[in-house]
Amino acid sequence: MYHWIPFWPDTAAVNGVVVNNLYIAELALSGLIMVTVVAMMVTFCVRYRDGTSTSRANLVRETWHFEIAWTIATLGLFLVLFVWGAQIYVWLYQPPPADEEVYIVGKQWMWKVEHAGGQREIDALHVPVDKTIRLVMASEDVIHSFFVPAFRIKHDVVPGTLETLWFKANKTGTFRLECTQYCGLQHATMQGEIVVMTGPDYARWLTSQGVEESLAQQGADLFRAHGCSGCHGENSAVHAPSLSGLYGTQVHLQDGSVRLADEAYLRDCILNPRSFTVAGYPPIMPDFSGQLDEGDMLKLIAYIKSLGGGQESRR
Amino acid sequence: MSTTTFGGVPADEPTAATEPSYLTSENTIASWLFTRDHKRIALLFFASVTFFFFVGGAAATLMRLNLAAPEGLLQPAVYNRMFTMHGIIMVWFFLIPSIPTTFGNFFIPMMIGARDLAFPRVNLLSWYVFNLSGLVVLFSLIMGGADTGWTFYVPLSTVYANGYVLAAALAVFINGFSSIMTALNFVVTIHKMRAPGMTWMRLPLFVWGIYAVSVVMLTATPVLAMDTFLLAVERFIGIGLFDVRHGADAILWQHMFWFYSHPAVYIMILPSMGVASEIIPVYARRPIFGYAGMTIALMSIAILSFFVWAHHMFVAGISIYSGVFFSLMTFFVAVPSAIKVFNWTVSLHKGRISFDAPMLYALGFVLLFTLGGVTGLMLATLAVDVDLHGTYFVIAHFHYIMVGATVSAFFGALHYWWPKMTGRLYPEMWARSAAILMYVGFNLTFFPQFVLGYLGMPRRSYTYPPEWQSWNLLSSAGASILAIAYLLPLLYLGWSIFWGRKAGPNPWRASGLEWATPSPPPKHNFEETPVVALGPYSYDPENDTFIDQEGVLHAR
Amino acid sequence: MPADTELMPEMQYATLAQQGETAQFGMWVFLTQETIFFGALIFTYFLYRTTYPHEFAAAAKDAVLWCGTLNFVILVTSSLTMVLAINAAAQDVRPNRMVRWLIMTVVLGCLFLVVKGYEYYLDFQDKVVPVVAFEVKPGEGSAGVLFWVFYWVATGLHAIHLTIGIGLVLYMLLWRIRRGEISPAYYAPLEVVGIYWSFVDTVWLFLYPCIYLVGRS
Amino acid sequence: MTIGPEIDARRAGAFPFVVAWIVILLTAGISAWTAFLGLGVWAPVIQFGIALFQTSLLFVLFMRLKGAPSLKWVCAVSGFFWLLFLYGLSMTDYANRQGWPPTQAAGRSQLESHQDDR
Repeated sequence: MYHWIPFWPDTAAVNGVVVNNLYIAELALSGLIMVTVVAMMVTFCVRYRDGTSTSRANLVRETWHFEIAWTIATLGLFLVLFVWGAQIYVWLYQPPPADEEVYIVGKQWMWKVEHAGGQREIDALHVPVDKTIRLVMASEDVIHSFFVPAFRIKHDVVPGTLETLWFKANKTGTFRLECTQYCGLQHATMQGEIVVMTGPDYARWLTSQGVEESLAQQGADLFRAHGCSGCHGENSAVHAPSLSGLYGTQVHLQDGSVRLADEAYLRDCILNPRSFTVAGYPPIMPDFSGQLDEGDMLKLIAYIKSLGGGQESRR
Repeated sequence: MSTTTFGGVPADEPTAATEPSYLTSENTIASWLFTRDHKRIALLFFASVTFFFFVGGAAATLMRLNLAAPEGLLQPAVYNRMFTMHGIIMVWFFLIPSIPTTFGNFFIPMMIGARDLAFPRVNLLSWYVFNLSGLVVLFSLIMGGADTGWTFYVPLSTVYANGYVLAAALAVFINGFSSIMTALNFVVTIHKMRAPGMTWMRLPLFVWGIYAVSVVMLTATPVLAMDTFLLAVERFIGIGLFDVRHGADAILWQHMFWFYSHPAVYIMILPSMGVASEIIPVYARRPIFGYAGMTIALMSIAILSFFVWAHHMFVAGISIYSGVFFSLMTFFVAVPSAIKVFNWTVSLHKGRISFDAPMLYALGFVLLFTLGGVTGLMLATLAVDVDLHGTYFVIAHFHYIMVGATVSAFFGALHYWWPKMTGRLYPEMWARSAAILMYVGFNLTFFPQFVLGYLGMPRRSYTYPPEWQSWNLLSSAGASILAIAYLLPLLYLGWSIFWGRKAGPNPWRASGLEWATPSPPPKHNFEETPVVALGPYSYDPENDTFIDQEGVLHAR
Repeated sequence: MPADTELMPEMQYATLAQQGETAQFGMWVFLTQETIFFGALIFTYFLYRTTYPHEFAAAAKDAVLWCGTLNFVILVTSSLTMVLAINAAAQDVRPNRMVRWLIMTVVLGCLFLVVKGYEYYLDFQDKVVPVVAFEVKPGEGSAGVLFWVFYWVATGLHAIHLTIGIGLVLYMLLWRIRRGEISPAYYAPLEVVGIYWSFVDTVWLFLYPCIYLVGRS
Repeated sequence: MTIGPEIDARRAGAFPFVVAWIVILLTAGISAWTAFLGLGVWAPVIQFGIALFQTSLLFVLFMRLKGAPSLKWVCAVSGFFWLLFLYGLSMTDYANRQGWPPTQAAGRSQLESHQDDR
């Protein structure tokens, strides 16, 4: 795969291709700046070293022309870089409609992966090539950072909230998965691999995992076991908002605010319902913080999402 | 004052007889420990920061040894504590205090024509507080150290880390008092104690650099103080204002931390910029190019440095719009830095350049700062930062700025002012060799880390996949060269104190007020307050003459 | 006055006037830093209060309003006595009036601490001390404790600052004034202490609405 | 030797200070009163407005900014000015961050051992 001394990392996702162009442009620009500075410095140092008879008359002193020109030139150049980088950044961090969603939980010192079909992995992630994969990530303890160098994507996973990230692999193979936020003793080993497979291979892999229930089905079990169905179920007598079709819609809350029902919202509601009482409903839902770990939470969210929803959630 | 005494004059000058030098005026230990003389306090600080430089350096040496092979040498826990203590000690106990507390302390009063800083007792207290915080951090280190990284990110530092995090955080908190006292002293001194005729636009750029850095210290440090205080409270009682279990925000710590720590990067670099601006005109025998532009650049860096902190947090889960804003501001702050590089380079044009050791360090400073700067541009670019954040690329980038540039400037300043501080010349050939060795060793150590970073090697890892060993080995090899280059000056400068040639008042034929005194200077600097007639850097390369700040023309 | 004629500036200053001006300027620079120090703390408060208004309201109504208000009055009054002491120093050759006002200032400062101590005692009884004695009151949810962490940190830091202030005034009374170093000719040290004292008062002006005026309606 | 004529001119007797003292106490009363009116978000706005007003009285009169050189004014204002950076720029994040406000971490069971406050 590599020359014995690696110089350039793999690029295996559409995200990476886009970032590469910018990166190469910046490398070239940096090189140019360095060469200019070094060339000027060396020329002056040689030409005007002590002892040469080169004329020193007519020293340039009043300098505003030079300085203003130089300032405007660098500023213009920097603004180009800024716009270029910002455009890609916004694109990188706003997931497009996904073909597939995968749930990731970071904990000291492993990445736990749950596929929508219920397949689980640790420190490994199998994905199909040429499909948009959306990751929903949570942390059980400290801040981790999900990083796939070959895809040029990275995002911190902060406890207390859900983060999303997306990629679209364009090359099959095995790539490194890392944690880049120092997370304690074994941070260095909180690494894994991303296996990008062809569609048929991936389908085979999914079925070979011996899973009985999909993630949403496991969520449905939890939904009953924790008594959620007693109020939010189809034929419940309690006046509670219906969850079918909820995901991705705009929800009007009691305090007058409107929130998009994305994963983070669902999570907030389950853990801290009183702060998110839906307009027109009594604030009677108990608070489930402390009863669910991050894995359960993701299953419940997967179940609620499986009940259908409005337009795709966008972050 | 004689106008024709240059390098290598005999020891007994007329002025030396009238008042003994600050080194010999009193000889008891108490006269050092309770001194209010800014020059002595500068030397006390010099001893302290040098000690911490080598403690932090020892930790770095262990780290590079460990990383020479993927199997490593240290236990993971030991490695983690080493990089944490390396970061804490180098940032707060060397880089931030280094140039201000030593050369700033020594030369600010002399450069502005004052007999001392405004508050000599506060100055001394600052040294004691610094050492107190140093003791606390050494306690933390000796007891096993903290293992959170110097950034203390919560909730790792508040809940999960074992180690002596509380002691380390308290050390940083206490250290802040020392920073603030020193900075306050400089701001007040520069405003109130300037000699007659020393207008703002006649101040040497080193004074401007120290002024800018003092403003930043005064306005940034309190936020860090509050941040570490809250961290200590949370660590101590188990609940606090960064506690995600109670709906608090883990990223708030990062906001407040970087509100200080990004300006802190400029705290480290602004004095070095001042040093480079001092050294280059002296050895190029030419006025600095664009003095006014340089002062504007210094001050605008100081102010803009407060608008960019969240560029450390582009991937941390902040609002993407916020990310875009901070990226834009980061490009803005790069502009004055670019101006400075340009001006330093052009300051060589039509000079009469000699390559004494301070000049070598200064030129090295400019080159390393430029490379650190352009890689900083890459990190400021949002999409590229998403990839490079948290990798060795970042490590390499900030070491180019903080070690490459700042430490070069520190050594440059040390050599440049050594004759003034000790009255002795250092051995030139040794010094030049050390400077070149440092430049080579530094690049060998840190350039490979750019490549490693882009390959995806995460920072703060005690191990890595075998295919990256060649680069890591190169880096470790460079580090050993660097270590020698840092130790060498200790030897030959130490030697020169006793056996070096006498320097005379102005061996470099420099124009600043500090060179108008004998070397070493008498206790009260100036027998009578100098009257300033001119700006600094009035060198004429054509005739090889210069006019000092009191307006006296010195012929070749 | 013989004491005045003996008064010389320290060696780094040209005149006493320069020394006095510099000392005051130094204190102002220090206060800039202090403003940011407390401002950063209040930022955390600002963030969490805007995020959790209901929880903060529920938690904060247990703060002892009368103690806070009484302390407000005490502290503002002490600032007044401080200023009057400085006026006396500027006008009177004899220090009697200045000393009286300064003693009043110290007494008021101590009174503040006593009231604060009593309030802390009430807080213990009310179980609003995080970790040590804490009870979640209805409506404050799990975020309410953030208010109380802020309360203890803020009032604690303020009390430390006030204690330092009392120490400074005592230093003036017991050392500088007794040695005759404060007089109409040179009273800058007392002004410096006065500036600091009023600043500590200023902090309370902001802590008062932060702590005591939340969740009252 | 005096510190300077401009400082002596500011010793205009106790009257202005006593007036300022009364004004501060009265406005504090108003501030406390607003807390009971149920003004919602306006209550803190008014209260902190009053606090700023009281601060300016203390700064200008008690701390003798009045007639002082501009350097001291710069110091007095710059602390607040710098805080604007902290508040303003941080709020660019909090105002539109997805996932703010956060919820209590679900993984509380793992944290229970660290949590001794209730």
